[in-house]
Amino acid sequence: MDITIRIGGEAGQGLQFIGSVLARAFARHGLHVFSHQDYMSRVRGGHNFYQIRVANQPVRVSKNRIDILLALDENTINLHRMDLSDDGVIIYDAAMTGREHDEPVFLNIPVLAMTEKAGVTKLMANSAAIGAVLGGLDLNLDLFPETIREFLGNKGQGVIASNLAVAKDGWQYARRNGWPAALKFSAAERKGLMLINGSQAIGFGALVSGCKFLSAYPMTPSTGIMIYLASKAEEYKIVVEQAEDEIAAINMALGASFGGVRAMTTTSGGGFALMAEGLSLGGMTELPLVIAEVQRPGPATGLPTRTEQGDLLFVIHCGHGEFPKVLFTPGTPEQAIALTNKAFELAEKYQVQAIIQSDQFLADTEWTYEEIDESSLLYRDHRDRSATVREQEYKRFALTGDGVSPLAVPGFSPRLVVVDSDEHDEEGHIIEDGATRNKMVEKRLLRKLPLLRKEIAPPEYYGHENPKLLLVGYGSTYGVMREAVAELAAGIAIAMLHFSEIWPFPDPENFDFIDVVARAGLAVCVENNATGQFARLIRGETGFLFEASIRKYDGRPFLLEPFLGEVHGLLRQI
Amino acid sequence: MDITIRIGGEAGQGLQFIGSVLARAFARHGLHVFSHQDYMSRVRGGHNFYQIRVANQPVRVSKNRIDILLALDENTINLHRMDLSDDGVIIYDAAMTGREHDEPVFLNIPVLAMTEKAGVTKLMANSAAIGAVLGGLDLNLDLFPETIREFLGNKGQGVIASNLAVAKDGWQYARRNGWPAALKFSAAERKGLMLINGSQAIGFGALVSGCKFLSAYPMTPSTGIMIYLASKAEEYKIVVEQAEDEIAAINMALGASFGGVRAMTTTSGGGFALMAEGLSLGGMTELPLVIAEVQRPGPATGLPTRTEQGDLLFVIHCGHGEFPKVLFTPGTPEQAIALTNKAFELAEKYQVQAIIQSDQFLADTEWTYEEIDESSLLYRDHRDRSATVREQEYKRFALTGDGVSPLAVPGFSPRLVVVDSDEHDEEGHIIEDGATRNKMVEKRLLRKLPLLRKEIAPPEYYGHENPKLLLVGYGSTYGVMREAVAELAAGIAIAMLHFSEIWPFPDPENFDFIDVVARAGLAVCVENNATGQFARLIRGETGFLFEASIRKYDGRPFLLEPFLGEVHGLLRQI
Amino acid sequence: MGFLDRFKGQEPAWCPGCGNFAILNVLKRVFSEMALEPSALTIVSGIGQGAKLPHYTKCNTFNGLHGRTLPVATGIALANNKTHVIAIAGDGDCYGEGGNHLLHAMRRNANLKLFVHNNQVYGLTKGQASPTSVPEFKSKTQPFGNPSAPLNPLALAIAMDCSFVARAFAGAHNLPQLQDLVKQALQHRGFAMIDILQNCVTFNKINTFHWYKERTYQLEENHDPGDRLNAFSRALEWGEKIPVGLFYRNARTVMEDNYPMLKEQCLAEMEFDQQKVLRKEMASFF
Amino acid sequence: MGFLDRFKGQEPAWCPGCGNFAILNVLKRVFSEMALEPSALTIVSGIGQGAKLPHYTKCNTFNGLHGRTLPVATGIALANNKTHVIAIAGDGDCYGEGGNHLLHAMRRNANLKLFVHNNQVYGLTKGQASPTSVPEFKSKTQPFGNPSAPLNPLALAIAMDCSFVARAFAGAHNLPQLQDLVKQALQHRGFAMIDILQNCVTFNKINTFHWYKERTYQLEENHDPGDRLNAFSRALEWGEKIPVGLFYRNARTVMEDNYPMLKEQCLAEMEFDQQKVLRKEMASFF
Ligand SMILES: Cc1ncc(C[n+]2csc(CCOP(=O)(O)OP(=O)(O)O)c2C)c(N)n1
Ligand SMILES: Cc1ncc(C[n+]2csc(CCOP(=O)(O)OP(=O)(O)O)c2C)c(N)n1
Ligand code: SF4
Ligand code: SF4
Ligand SMILES: [Mg+2]
Ligand SMILES: [Mg+2]
Repeated sequence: MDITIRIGGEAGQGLQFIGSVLARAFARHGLHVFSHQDYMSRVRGGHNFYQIRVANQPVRVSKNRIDILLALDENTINLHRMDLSDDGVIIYDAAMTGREHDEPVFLNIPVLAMTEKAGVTKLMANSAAIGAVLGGLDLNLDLFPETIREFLGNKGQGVIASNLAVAKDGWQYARRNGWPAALKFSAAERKGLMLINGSQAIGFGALVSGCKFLSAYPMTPSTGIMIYLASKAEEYKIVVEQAEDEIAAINMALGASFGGVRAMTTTSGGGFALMAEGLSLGGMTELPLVIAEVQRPGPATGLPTRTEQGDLLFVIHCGHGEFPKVLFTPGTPEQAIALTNKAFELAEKYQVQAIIQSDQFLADTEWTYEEIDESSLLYRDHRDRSATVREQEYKRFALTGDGVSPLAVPGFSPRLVVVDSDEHDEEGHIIEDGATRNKMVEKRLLRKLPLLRKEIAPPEYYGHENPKLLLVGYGSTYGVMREAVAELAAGIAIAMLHFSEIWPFPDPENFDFIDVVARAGLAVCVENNATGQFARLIRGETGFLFEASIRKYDGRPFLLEPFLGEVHGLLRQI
Repeated sequence: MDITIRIGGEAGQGLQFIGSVLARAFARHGLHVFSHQDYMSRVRGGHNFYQIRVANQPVRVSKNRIDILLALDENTINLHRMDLSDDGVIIYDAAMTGREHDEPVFLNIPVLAMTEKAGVTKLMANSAAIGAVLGGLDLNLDLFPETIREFLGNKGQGVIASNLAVAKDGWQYARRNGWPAALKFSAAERKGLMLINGSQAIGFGALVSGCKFLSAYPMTPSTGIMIYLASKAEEYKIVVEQAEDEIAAINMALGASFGGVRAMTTTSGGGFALMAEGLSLGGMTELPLVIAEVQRPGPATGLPTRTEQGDLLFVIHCGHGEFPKVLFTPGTPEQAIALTNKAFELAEKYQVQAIIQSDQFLADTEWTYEEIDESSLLYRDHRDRSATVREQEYKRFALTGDGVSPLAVPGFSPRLVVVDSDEHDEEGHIIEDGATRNKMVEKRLLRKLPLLRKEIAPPEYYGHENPKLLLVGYGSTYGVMREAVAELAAGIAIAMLHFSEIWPFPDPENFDFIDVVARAGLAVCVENNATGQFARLIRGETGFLFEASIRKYDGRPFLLEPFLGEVHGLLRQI
Repeated sequence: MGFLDRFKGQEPAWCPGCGNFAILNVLKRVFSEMALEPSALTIVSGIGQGAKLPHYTKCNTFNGLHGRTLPVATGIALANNKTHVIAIAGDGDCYGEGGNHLLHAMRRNANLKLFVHNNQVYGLTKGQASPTSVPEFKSKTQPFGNPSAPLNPLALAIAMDCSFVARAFAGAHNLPQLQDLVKQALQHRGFAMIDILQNCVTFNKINTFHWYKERTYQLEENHDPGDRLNAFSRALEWGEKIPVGLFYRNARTVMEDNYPMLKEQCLAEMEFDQQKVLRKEMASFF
Repeated sequence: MGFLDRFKGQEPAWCPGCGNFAILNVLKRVFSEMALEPSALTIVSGIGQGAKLPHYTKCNTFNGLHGRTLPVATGIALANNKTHVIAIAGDGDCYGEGGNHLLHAMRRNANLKLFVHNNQVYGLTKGQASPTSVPEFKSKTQPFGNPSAPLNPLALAIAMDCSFVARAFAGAHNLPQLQDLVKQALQHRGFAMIDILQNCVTFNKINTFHWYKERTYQLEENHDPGDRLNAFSRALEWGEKIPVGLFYRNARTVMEDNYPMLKEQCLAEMEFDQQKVLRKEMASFF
């Protein structure tokens, strides 16, 4: 079973609520979920939708074809009807959309009437709709109350009860009134699954890495991370401070890092641009810092609530002057958790800045897992907190073999911790002579680079060993490449190569992925941008020049069917 | 004749004055000059020097070996004596340095005593020193008064006269007291030469390109450009506004450009980093803007008064999202004038941002020319200032074949000029749909890119056609590569390839420079940085991987002899 | 043709009941009462809900970056004096991200007008605290309330000797007064700021329409906008009662007048003679 | 061992006669009078002449970027309360490039002290106008004088309700008073600002040592720093006579107290138990 549900309506009608409750309920029923969101940069009106793919087996990408269209307004019907599959159904409430449809594909469920009958607020019609979908799919309402409680928060028993009442009403109605038989799940016993989206994954990754300080300025689509950590701030004693601007955000975070705690800042492309100078400051002062850059289409304000992979080369080369940095580009929430943790580890171990680059698509997509491997999640405190050392015994930038100097915490011992944005000596004081400059460049940059590179894992390979067609990509295109390979494997020798640890560029020593790419019948570079930044990076680092690419720059993610179409197009060319 | 003079002392002792007056005087005497400066980030004390190479033929780089050391303090003697050539001389005033030297290489000139004798302020001792050098070199003082007037400004006749008096005194003293015979210029008739440094060249280039507005925040080593234009502001009606920060600087300049004038901003790496978001705004609004980025060693504050080529890849990839930009890297003041003019032309013709990247070395080096070709200097007003057009007839972002839409000036006609940092329609109003987004990306980016690339001139080639050794570089390494080739041409087949128009990366169509590099016995990438950014760029754009490189990252420029040493080292390896 | 048609723009994307609608209508009304042509107006805005305003009327528009409204407007004013330059910003836009530009725009006193849509919240990004949010304002990013004290824009402006400082409330009974202030601001030569209290029905449940309505009252007829000290003390009034109106005004030199080259013509009108410049300046290097 | 030895740092690179020497000495004296250990001090500075100060004494030091002193200091104060956090900035650093941070640092009222070396000029970059330069100040970048009106830091601070607002002059006869203010500031819990008038012998030929000396006078014994309005009016005095001293003080909540998690321990001292977090939070996703 593999069903796609699209919930559409105006901003403010509550489709966020319907979508997240359904996704959560499915996961609890042990069904696999993949959901993504498409919304405008406005708070009321317009048109948004929330799409959920629910199946018995893991799913990793959204489809274009939908089986259930839940329409909160007439506009949704007009916009999405053409995507409906043959045995699909359109659920709506004529009283809400203002128009009755009598074709068989329509199922008019009087959710508003149900709220009236129950004498509760119209808002609860959304619970009736949720109930209807669950009922139609043959899933019970046992888990409904605790699920909505999470979303309604401290609204009290009464509210939960009323919502449950109307949900039951919708549940029965759908079952009694000709819900398509094809769209049902078997009543098998299933273990509940973990449901997590990209924003939560980075936030959770930071939480389990001992992040104690987050300063950020709100910016879609990065704000979700800040919200997640703020929601845990009191329990786990984390300071989440909203800065006056992004420049303050990164400088505060560097201050906190200097002060002795694991710190982070989050933003999107425009805010990251404002942090460029601060990034360079982090490079010179060798302070650990983790930055999450959640991309949206640019340039400038661009399409604030949509998705793109347009900042890759900017972020890799960002900051004036030369200093090492780490860049990770997770493709799934699972990778996001592990790589956020690795970012904190490497940032502190090497005293560099580690950046996690995500995008609106990954941030908002929900994935399900049976479990997530915790064994790889490290926590090692690399700071020197010893209280006993004497003042004379410490030099913040002591020249060491590996270029990493002990990082002491101010006020914990008689030692003086001195950092300077100017070029400096071992103690951290301003210098101008060429000899010391050379030593410091070698220490902070040339010695660390090879060590950092050794820490970088090679790309993930999946599919046929001698592919006729090889899909190469990074970041949030993981899901679509992976499912395309699965789809087409039967027909042709196909594989994918996905990079989630991208800078320093992985060393082909252990796994010669360059050779893999070179040997493939046709290597195709897949990116969610217009200029092929990843292809340029690959050429710069390996010399390999891609002959084929699949690109998308309309602010939307790749959907499975159109993507398969492009792959077929390329196959014909071979 | 080819003589190198090094003037050393503390900040505030006036070596700036001595150096610039001498350089100017030499040029007026028709002698060729190359000068560079080495100064600390302080206003008084420390140690600075000003080095002038003066010769009968054009000179393009500084040497390590010096012929005349003019020491304003004892420290200078200790620091630089070892660089003195065999028949060199050290000029000093024991009364000033506080120590008498009696070895033959020393020439003690009592400049302070001369000021006392003339009953003028001690400051004028510097004029006596200037006089002494001119006298020693057998150059008359005819041009001295008008020359110092430029530097002393409106100080009045009296001051000029007194300075002249002590200068004469120094002039005679040097001639009468054993100035080395080897260090004299023949009294031949020579035509005065033009003397100009890198900062003036960019400022002058902007001036002759019709730049009407400069907003900038002071930052060494870029401030010279701002100062040059401010000095012309009243006469040529230019507004030079000091912004509160670099973010304001670039946004003001974009505002002025929107307002209908040619605008510019200037900064160094740290300030440029703060402009990253504004750069992206310029890309989205398609407003012409010229930016001069004058590099200093980073990261962060780094070495504020020194030189490096550390920002190449940062600047090329700067700004979130994808948009076209132009980057020029002049290697000489002559190139700086021409390329600044070309930057204004291209920025306005294609409505993009054009960046001129310089560095402290180029900014402060003075070069001499017999004349500079004016014919290439364009001025075409690409804005649409017509007053007659009707409101309905205008769309700021009209979709055109070449992607360039007419740029009207607000308030000059009933037309409405609407620009938006959000993705927009042809009129400039916010949109969110994918179809329009695609059209705009194609218009503003994909169509303009190839046209821009056609405008880019190929690199400059100089030397043997089939070189055993090929020096490849960009920007301010022009002079040292060029002279190294001249120097070694007799011995081996050597050549240089210099890039001054670097982004979009030049098209090898007309001149297949990639083939040239590939065919060379050994291609050596020369850069003033630690990580070989230019080599990485070349590989990314051409696939060519350099096997050899000459790099320097101590904050100092390449000097001729040590550079030749490195080249010889490489030759031995071949 | 009524002003609503002459200045009709795109369909607003604001929530029903948002205070921004009132501000938009007042501006349209003033433009037409002053018989201004759309082409005689330039509206610069940043990013935020209020900042979408220029798209909803007809005018030259520079809808720039979040927080950078004032430098853009300053550049336009210095280059081209053919239009009224109006800057529209939100409280986050102008007092948060763009705070530094506000300080220096007031110092410059260029001839432009700033209308701040102050809803004491970040609207477009869904309800975080803004620099003017009250301490008890809780949100998903401020679970313990706003840890920073709210900024008082009027006191700040008066301290910076801003040449025109006013506050209004975009509420029914107050619209004539807002309209009057907007008109005065457009007629004032120099930098004028109006802090406009605007209700956000969706995210600000504390400072609601009624909260403002109950508290705002008009400054007395005899309030002297020339008295800086008194203006400051009135600016400190904020609580049960909130005064609105023109707090302070002075006749400081306008920045443009400090630039001799702007005396006769604006930059955008000037001719450029490259040959003339070349001849003279090339020579100066010899 | 005298304070000059205990707090001896690098050799200052300032010009002879620079007002910064006096400020440096006063700080060293206060540190030793308060019997502070160097390790109990953290001095954050930006880029400028005054900003070199921490290198010239002994302390934990974060010499950051031009203009970004206060955010760094705020981050340190929120993470680690084991040292006195002092921010040293220039007038360009703090009122120009960093103006926005100043506004919001005052709103936050974190427990840190800001000493501004206000020489009314950009010293390190060789003499351009600063936000506090007077209108008649001409320079190579301001050939017609400063086109923007000078910023009044004290009026601004009082308008922002900064919890400790003072001015001093780093001149001989005034040093005991500067010393007293610095000590009071260090003892004040919250954000304290002292605007220190400092002569720049090289680039500021208008506001010279004598210019300050002739004009500055001590606020009256009976001046009440609790009276905000009066403090503001005194802050407006600038010209023939310039008052120095403690203008304004209040006891506003300190930011750290608005964060419940900072009650017992500072962040830097906290232990972290990864297993505990994993167990509980992983479950919350099911
Ligand atoms: C550099 C940058 N940072 C953050 C954002 C995200 N952002 C857009 S609007 C906004 C704040 C909106 O609040 P306000 O300025 O008060 O306007 P309102 O929506 O309340 O009218 C933010 C943080 C952005 N667009 N650019
Ligand atoms: C981002 C950035 N912009 C500009 C500069 C150049 N800069 C260094 S110090 C300074 C101003 C110095 O003035 P002030 O802050 O008053 O300090 P002072 O030297 O007068 O003590 C400037 C503009 C810089 N270092 N960084
Ligand atoms: S969110 Fe608030 S400010 Fe924004 S449109 Fe809605 S009501 Fe207006
Ligand atoms: S330039 Fe001025 S501020 Fe800087 S050290 Fe010299 S006197 Fe002091
Ligand atoms: Mg707001
Ligand atoms: Mg200063």
